[in-house]
Amino acid sequence: MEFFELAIGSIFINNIILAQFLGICPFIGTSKKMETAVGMSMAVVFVMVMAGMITWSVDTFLLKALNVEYLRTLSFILVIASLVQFVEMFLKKSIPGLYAGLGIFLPLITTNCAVMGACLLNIGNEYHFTKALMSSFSYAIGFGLALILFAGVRERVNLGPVPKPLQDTSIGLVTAGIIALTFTSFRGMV
Amino acid sequence: MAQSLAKEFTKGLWAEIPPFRLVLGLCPTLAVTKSVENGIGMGLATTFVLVFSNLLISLLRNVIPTKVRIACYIVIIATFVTIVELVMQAYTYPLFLKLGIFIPLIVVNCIVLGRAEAFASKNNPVMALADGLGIGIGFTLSLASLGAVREILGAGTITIWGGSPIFDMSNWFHPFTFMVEAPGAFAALGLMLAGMNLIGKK
Amino acid sequence: MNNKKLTVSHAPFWHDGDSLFKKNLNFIIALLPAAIFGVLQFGAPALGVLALSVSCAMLWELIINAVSKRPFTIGDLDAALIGLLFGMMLPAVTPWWLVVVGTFVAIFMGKMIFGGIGASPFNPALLGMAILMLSWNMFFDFDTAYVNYDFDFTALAPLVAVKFQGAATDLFPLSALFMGREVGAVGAVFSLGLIIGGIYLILRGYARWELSVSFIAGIVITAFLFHLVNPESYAGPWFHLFSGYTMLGAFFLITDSSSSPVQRIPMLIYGLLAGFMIILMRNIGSYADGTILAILLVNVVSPLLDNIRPTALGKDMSNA
Amino acid sequence: MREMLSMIVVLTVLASVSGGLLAAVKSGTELRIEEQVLKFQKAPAIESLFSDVTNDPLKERFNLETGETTIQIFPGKMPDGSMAVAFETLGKGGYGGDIGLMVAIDMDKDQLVGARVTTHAETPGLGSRAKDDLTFVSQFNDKSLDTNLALKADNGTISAISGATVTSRAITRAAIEAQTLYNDLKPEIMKQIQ
Amino acid sequence: MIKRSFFMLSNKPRLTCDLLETDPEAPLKMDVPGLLTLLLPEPIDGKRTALIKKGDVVEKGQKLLLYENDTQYAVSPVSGTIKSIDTFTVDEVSGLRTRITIEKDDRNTEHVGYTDMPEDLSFAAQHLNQLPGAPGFDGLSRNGIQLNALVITVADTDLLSTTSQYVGTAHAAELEKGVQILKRITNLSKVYLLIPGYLLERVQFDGVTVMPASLNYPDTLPALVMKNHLDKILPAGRTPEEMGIFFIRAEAVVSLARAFEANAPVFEKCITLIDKTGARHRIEAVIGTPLSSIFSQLGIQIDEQDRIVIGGAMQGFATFTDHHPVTPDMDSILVQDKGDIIPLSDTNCINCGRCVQICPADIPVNLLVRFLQTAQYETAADKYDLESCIDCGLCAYVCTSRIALSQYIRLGKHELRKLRIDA
Ligand SMILES: Cc1cc2nc3c(=O)[nH]c(=O)nc-3n(C[C@H](O)[C@@H](O)[C@H](O)COP(=O)(O)O)c2cc1C
Ligand SMILES: Cc1cc2nc3c(=O)[nH]c(=O)nc-3n(C[C@H](O)[C@H](O)[C@H](O)COP(=O)(O)O)c2cc1C
Ligand SMILES: Cc1cc2nc3c(=O)[nH]c(=O)nc-3n(C[C@H](O)[C@H](O)[C@H](O)COP(=O)(O)O)c2cc1C
Ligand SMILES: Cc1cc2nc3c(=O)[nH]c(=O)nc-3n(C[C@H](O)[C@H](O)[C@H](O)CO)c2cc1C
Ligand code: SF4
Ligand code: SF4
Ligand code: SF4
Ligand code: SF4
Ligand code: FES
Repeated sequence: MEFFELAIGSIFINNIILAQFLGICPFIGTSKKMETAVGMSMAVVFVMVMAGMITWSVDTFLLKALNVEYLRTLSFILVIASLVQFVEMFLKKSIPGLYAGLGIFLPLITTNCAVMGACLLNIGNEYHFTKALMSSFSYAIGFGLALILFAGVRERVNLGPVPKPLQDTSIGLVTAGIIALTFTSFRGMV
Repeated sequence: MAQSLAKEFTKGLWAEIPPFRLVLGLCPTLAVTKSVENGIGMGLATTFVLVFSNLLISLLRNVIPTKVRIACYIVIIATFVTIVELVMQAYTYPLFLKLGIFIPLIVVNCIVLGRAEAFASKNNPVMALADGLGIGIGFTLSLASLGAVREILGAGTITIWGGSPIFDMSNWFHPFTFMVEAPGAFAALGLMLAGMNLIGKK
Repeated sequence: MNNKKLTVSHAPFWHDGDSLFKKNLNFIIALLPAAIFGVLQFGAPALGVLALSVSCAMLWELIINAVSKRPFTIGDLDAALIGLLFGMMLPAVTPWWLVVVGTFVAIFMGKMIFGGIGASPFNPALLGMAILMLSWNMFFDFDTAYVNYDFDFTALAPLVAVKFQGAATDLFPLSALFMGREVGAVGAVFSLGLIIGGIYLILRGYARWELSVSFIAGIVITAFLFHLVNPESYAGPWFHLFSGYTMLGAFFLITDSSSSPVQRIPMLIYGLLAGFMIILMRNIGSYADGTILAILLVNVVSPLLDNIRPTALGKDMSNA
Repeated sequence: MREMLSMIVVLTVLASVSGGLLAAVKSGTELRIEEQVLKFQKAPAIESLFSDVTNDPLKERFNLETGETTIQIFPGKMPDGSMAVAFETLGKGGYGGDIGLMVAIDMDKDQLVGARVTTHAETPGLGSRAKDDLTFVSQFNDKSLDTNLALKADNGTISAISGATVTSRAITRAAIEAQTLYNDLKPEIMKQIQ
Repeated sequence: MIKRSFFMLSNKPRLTCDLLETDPEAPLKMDVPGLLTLLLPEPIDGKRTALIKKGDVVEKGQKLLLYENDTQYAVSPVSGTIKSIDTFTVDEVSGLRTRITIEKDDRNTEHVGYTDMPEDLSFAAQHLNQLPGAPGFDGLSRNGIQLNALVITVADTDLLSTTSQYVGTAHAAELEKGVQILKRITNLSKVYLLIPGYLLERVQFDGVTVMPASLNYPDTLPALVMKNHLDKILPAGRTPEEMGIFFIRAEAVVSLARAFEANAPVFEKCITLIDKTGARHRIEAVIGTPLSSIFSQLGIQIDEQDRIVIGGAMQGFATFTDHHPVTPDMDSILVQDKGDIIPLSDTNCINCGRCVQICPADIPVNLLVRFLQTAQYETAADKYDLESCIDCGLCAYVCTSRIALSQYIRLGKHELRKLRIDA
């Protein structure tokens, strides 16, 4: 039940994009086409879960143990960057099919506030390992959900006669805002 | 030289001003601009990191091997971010609380790494400094103006660093709270972007 | 050989004569019973809110058309309908500036910036309401709104009362709710009138029955399940159906065409989802009524749902 | 090989310089940061609760271990000579997350001195009234420890802030937690204060 | 024009084809005018010298060919002199035609060469392709097509026309003869007769399988006939001929029988004409007769901004000139007063869903139109079923926003073909 509430909370109520403002750049950048949005979502789920587990371990067994928590930012970003590099290399060699799908999104993820942010939130909330894992996964699902819903609406909006100055990013942001508004529906539910 | 220096500096203030022209660094832009004060604070923190990391990366550009350049940039940037984090915690604690997680996240701010890769690694330190300063100040101005719009409409007042408001219309105006909430952040940025497009590109 | 200028256009050369004007006019006509009832019950201020809302909405559209140098579109009555719906969702004592600002938000943010009628994936009136409720929550508190009124029925907003005092619903007999004997928004209280108007629209083919029926089904099923689990705290399905914005939602908000899917199965899913979300918000969420946000939420899902559709004739066939 | 070597050298040097620099900055700011946390998060609430104490609760603070967490206790000497302690609890499930509540308890009378909101992320003008406007928290003043501190809606004694039931409920949760915590810790505290 | 009914729960307007009277009158014969016009579906090539030129004297029945080895030709319906040859545009997607104007003379000389017409397909394709009813024998004899069934349509494909119903029943005996000839020249034994049920008793002969046609529009369109009667789904973007099914109008079959009987081509085209008041005229005019001549003989006044629709209200086209000639495939003419024309608009789709509910091909027209309006033709075809459209026009007929949907669709198919040719 606790995990269920955590999942609902992280996916809907504290949605990482729409409520926490993390990962907005890829949210705006990869939502013009549904296929891109789906690809990015899958890549984020993959990386966010891996990063969540590794950074939690680094924090608990290294930083806290050595009492050097101020190195958290530095070590987390290095872990995430190397993880992404490693995943990229691994996929390229072993699963070229998946690499073709995710490959272009992987470098984007290094500089994605959502991945780093989710890791920091896990630590900030003092989750234990399973909870951190669960929370990373839920945040990633929330990211994917928001991105895919947004891509659907955005494709539709971009087909309409949007006035010139508002076209593309501008109307995209306003649309995202309205989607964020609709997500306030879930407030208070857990 | 002087001319191109000025150009590198001023491009960040209009032609390539983030996040309007360079649609990057959106997370802090949206998250912390509930007020002018937060906007300026975030902008300055980012500028600090931008300037010093640009400078250092430019200085070391011939030493850093290309294969591990991203890792090196990240180490440099993260170092400055942590310094900012600690210093703000020690000296501007209330602001640090308001900016929260977005201070450590400067490390993944697409603008910072973007400048490192696209500019600092290819130009001399003076140029890199001008570029970092220009982009940083542009970013600060953007955040401050977005913060101003949101604070005026969303709170009816503008208050900077304690004290009494420097602008106040709350006696007749019920705040349009939408503007300081998450949805309003997106909408305000989107509409401001449209306004900039209307004024004209470049 | 004198050559006359003939009209040259493309097939088909017939049209069944329907138009946006007629569609919107029929929506407005169907809203009238509930609107008139609201005016009778809440008096002149209610009429003032409705009139201001309709005229402001049309004026805003006119101004925006003029400023953006696009053709004038108020002739299709869409702005009038948005204004009327918007006004009907407000309490009768809403301050005038709130109506002015709200209609601007609805028309500008909900319609014009997307490119006008049909281009917006959201229902403009609902968007205006949601933004207003988020900002000026205190003006939408029906308990305090009508303190200066003298009613011969319980002057408590039913949903708020049930939410915070439990489902001791004998204060609100169903018959009273059904006949609009409750405090609430100008045009949303008179369930009977809304149902009549809604059935008129469905019979005339201007509202799609799949949307209304599945929406109501979603509410009834979800509310029934909650009620079954805990009848003390959760009111029964009929109470939910006839209180708050539910009936306005079922026939006039969920049926807005631009923001809803058009294929049958997607329409059914869409309505069910909206009904489910409303009861979830009312029973375990932060809001007393969830109609407005729930419908906006399913607006977001609508483009995805529309991809569920039958295979077109001869699609993807090889040379068989 | 040369390239490899240079890569390793550069990275190592960079990382150690960075580590050293950060360690230096850290140790330079450490004390100040601790002071700031006290000053901005706890001090206003404590000063407001212990406005007329005769000692300096901030200086005399001590830590107590309870299970896996550590709580900071701020002891205060009341003008009438009785001892009081203040400590912070977290109320789960506010509108914008958990809400910190500083609760002061008079140890002789076993009753609350009062409570103040420390940290929150509630809506400005709505939930934030719990901190800015003392009407709500002043309901806790002088309540005896066996009072039911839940909201009236939850069969307790506290009236919710209108329009902010969620915030109010989270705060009452924090107050109730403070009651139980105090009951568990009272002997320990007594020992420490001696 | 059929208005939206007041109550419309199902959203399906019941558009039924017009019925033939129980005792139909014979058509009114139009006089042959002094000047006739023929349209050749191939533009003149300015760089080549044409085989025919202004001033040439032609005989009745003479085949007029632009260039050596062309498959497209016209047949002069009278003896006379060619007055002009120029280019003629039908509409933006149908492409260019060559217009040949012939001044009739009184020689009444017939072209020789039709005596003992051989009963074979290539002869029919080379000489009889312009018979009334536009048989399209060239399609039958095209290489690479394996035909396996013939469908003779006594039902009309558009709403107002009763031409096929009339010719098919009034000349049932000649229809039977024509069918025998067709069977012989095509070597096909599978022959279907598509005929509305109420006309069945008027046409009775052996050797064909009767398919009772529905009177609901658009059930008589080939793709739907194949689906409903032959259990064959026409793949998107294909023609029935490519799938081995050959559709031919009853009038073409009757004309074929007559041509073999007379050992000469025939030129009298039967037409259903609806005037501005909605009154129906059945007329018979020689191919090439300008419509203006028909209107003046019937006393129909054409004013500025009126609309002349050729080929049916749902699928036809509006001509820009009232001198447009009678062509072999012209089953109906509709004249609309300018006051009765509902202008289409260019607003946005409001997702009302009526097009989707009515589309017989199950196309998501509401989505399709967005891609067409933004000129994304390939996406429209790949994902939103552009090529499944059977051009019935119903979506545009019901569109609440009055979007010119059919126009977008036709243009889309046209552009798509160009894109594919370029690729
Ligand atoms: C914009 C907005 C902000 C809100 N902020 C808070 C809040 O900070 N605290 C809270 O308890 N409820 C908050 N709510 C919830 C509503 O005020 C309301 O549902 C409340 O929970 C119950 O209202 P009541 O206390 O007047 O009965 C907020 C609602 C909205 C629309
Ligand atoms: C165009 C216009 C827009 C206004 N918008 C607002 C508004 O958004 N919020 C507001 O509180 N007052 C607004 N006002 C101010 C009101 O006219 C009036 O001053 C207000 O109702 C007084 O507030 P109070 O009576 O609630 O204190 C607006 C006035 C005008 C003319
Ligand atoms: C006050 C008013 C009421 C109308 N009521 C209806 C109506 O109930 N049903 C309808 O189809 N049209 C109604 N109309 C529309 C017009 O009578 C007319 O149909 C419209 O202008 C377009 O007609 P058209 O079919 O000639 O284009 C109404 C118009 C007005 C001004
Ligand atoms: C975005 C938003 C949407 C809301 N939607 C509704 C709604 O649909 N119905 C309603 O009665 N109140 C709504 N409220 C108001 C809220 O539920 C409030 O608790 C009640 O008005 C309390 O009386 C909404 C508030 C916000 C901020
Ligand atoms: S044109 Fe021929 S087929 Fe038509 S009615 Fe006259 S005679 Fe019969
Ligand atoms: S014309 Fe319209 S209704 Fe007819 S098949 Fe094509 S898309 Fe469907
Ligand atoms: S009928 Fe017209 S307005 Fe309605 S869905 Fe179809 S295209 Fe859109
Ligand atoms: S593509 Fe369309 S318009 Fe062009 S010829 Fe084919 S059916 Fe006619
Ligand atoms: S600032 Fe770019 S993803 Fe957050």
